[in-house]
Amino acid sequence: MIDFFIIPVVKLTIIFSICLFLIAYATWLERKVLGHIQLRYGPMRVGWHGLLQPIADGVKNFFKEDVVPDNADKAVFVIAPVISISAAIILLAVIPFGEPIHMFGKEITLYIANPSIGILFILGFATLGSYGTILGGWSSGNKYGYMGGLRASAMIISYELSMAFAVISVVMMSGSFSLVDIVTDQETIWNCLRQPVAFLVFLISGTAELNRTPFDMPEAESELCCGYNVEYSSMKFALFFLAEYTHMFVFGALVTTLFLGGWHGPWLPGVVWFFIKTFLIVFACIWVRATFPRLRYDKVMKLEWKFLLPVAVLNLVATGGVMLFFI
Amino acid sequence: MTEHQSIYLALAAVLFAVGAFGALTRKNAIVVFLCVEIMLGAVNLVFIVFASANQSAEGLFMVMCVMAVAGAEAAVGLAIFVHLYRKTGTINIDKYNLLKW
Amino acid sequence: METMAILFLGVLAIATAFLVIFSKNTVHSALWMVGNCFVLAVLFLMLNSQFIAILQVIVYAGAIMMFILYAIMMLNLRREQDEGDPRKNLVTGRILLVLLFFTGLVIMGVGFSPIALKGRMASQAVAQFGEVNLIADYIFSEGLIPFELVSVLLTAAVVGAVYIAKKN
Amino acid sequence: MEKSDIVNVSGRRVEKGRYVAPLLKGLAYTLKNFFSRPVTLQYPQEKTERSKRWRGLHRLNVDENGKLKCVACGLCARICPSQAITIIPYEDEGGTRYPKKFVIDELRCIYCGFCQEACPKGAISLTQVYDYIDYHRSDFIFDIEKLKNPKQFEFKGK
Repeated sequence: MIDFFIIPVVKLTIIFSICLFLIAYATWLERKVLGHIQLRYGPMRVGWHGLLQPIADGVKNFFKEDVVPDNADKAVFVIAPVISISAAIILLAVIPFGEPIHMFGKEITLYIANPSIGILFILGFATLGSYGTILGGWSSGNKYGYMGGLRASAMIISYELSMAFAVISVVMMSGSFSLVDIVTDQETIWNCLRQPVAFLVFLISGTAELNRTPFDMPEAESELCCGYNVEYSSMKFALFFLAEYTHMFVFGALVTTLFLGGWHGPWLPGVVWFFIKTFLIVFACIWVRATFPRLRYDKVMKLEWKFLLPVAVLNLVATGGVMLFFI
Repeated sequence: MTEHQSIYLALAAVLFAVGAFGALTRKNAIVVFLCVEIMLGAVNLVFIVFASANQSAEGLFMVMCVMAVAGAEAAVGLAIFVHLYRKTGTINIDKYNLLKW
Repeated sequence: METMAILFLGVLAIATAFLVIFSKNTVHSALWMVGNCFVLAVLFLMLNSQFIAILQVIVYAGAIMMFILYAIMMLNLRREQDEGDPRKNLVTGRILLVLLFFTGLVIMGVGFSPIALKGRMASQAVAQFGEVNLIADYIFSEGLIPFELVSVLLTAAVVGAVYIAKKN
Repeated sequence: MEKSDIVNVSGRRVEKGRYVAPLLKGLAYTLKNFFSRPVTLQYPQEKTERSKRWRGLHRLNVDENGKLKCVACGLCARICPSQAITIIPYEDEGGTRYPKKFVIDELRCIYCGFCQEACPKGAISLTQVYDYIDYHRSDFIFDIEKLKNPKQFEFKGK
């Protein structure tokens, strides 16, 4: 009873609430970092250095009027943000946050599930999450939203490939799809040193999958005036927003797990190392957003099909060759 | 698990029938395409049931082949539909009564 | 308990399949198809094949359906064109024939399924089954030639799709 | 990529085919910015230094006895290009003129400062207060009491 019900439920509650708290504060972090990079302060008013800003935003979004456009596809319009957020949050289930800890005479693992197909689970559900974007754009009955949705689907079809190839070369090194196995495999040397090319390809295509600048094709403010979420308001918009930041957090966690040695690190406990690394990746995401302008749409496609994908495939072949002849 | 075999197989048969029914009745080419995918899914289910019953990987491998075929079918089929749509302005398969353009 | 779950999922699968057929809007059809793929993935999970289940989600729901949705959106098929209500041409003679044929198939499937089993499996094998290793071993030993042929098929499909798309 | 292949991007000569070095340069620049002090001010608490000649709300000056310096000559009202000043003069028993009513419509005023220059007694001058806010248009019609101390209307945040 305790092993099969109470411990998982408590673990689920704690992990999800901590993660959702961090995700809410990722919005604050983004505004703050963007502000300081642009020589501004960012939010300062609500609470000390704007620390209560996420809560204020949440309250504001909750009480705003919920507008559904007249020529929208009502059912799809309502369901799109739900798809987006649920497919994003489910990804937290398979991320190993730290090494197993001992508490109350029991060994407690710091992940909710460790399926043998963990990384495939993440790839699959990350793709499902983009259905929310696509359907949200399509169902708004708005040309900008429509273009945003179209671009989102083209992006996800393209960048999924190089991302999967980068992941597969890591899986080849560790011989398992399970994220926990991948982390334990990196105890001596991190994968970013063993697989630098895959690391870079994963970073670039991951940023593209997150739909963040410089690859934010679906929302491209200056071209499509926010693309897929033009017509969204109130809580529905907040859900899209939250899904985007959840994806960013998961992306950071995934880079940490796959390439930066997960919870491994000297002196500090594993969980702390994990969150430090994740924070650094999230910071890098924001930093990149603040630095680079958006690429043109055809250049984005060119980058994927003519550069990233061949590089990822060559890296895969090279990894196979090295493993065959030297290990 | 073994005792549920019959349910799975019956379900697969019904799904296959529904897919075939849709493929025969609908005139929208893309929906016909989706119905073919439903039929493929039903077949996959049968393969997996027998693979799990007989503890062999052959059925699973067949499923992977079917998925690859479905992917190839999607790529070529949709390319054809898009092409036809540009030529004729419709995707109603009843309108495609010419063998050569 | 398990029977109930299977029946529930089966009803869901058939319902989504029917909704694929009877949706007037092509995008709704595609959406119900995603649901159908998902239910099938859960059924595969219940048959202990995790890998195939997640493959179903990635390949069908993730790639193929995404691709179809992209095509639908590109053709901008918001409303069903010149077909009218799909429910109109529902009952014709050949359809009934097909249904009868499949009813026979159902009866045969239910009746003959125990014959196809070679025997009950050991619990050890059940836990092992569906793991990636099993499939990988098979692919790269006995199934090598078909596997390579599949890759040839995919390459041919890509070349064909690019050729058709480039034609005009 | 040929080194000679040069494209012109916003007036700067950039060699075509160089991607990585400029990207890293950009990242370094933004990181440097991240650690430097923001240039913006926290407005109601901190305000920019205004020029000495800044022309804000009007003030009616008083002499050492606390009486208005104004003699209600009406020169300011006469010269005002937007006719924002209304004066009703009054004379007490000793023959000293003083304004019974001195009203400036701050919404009409264009803050040209002519009234200050026209005044022979130095009775009216423009302060540096520029951020008076209120809810009604009538609140912007300043009478003598308000004009005596416009400093109190400076916005200091809530």
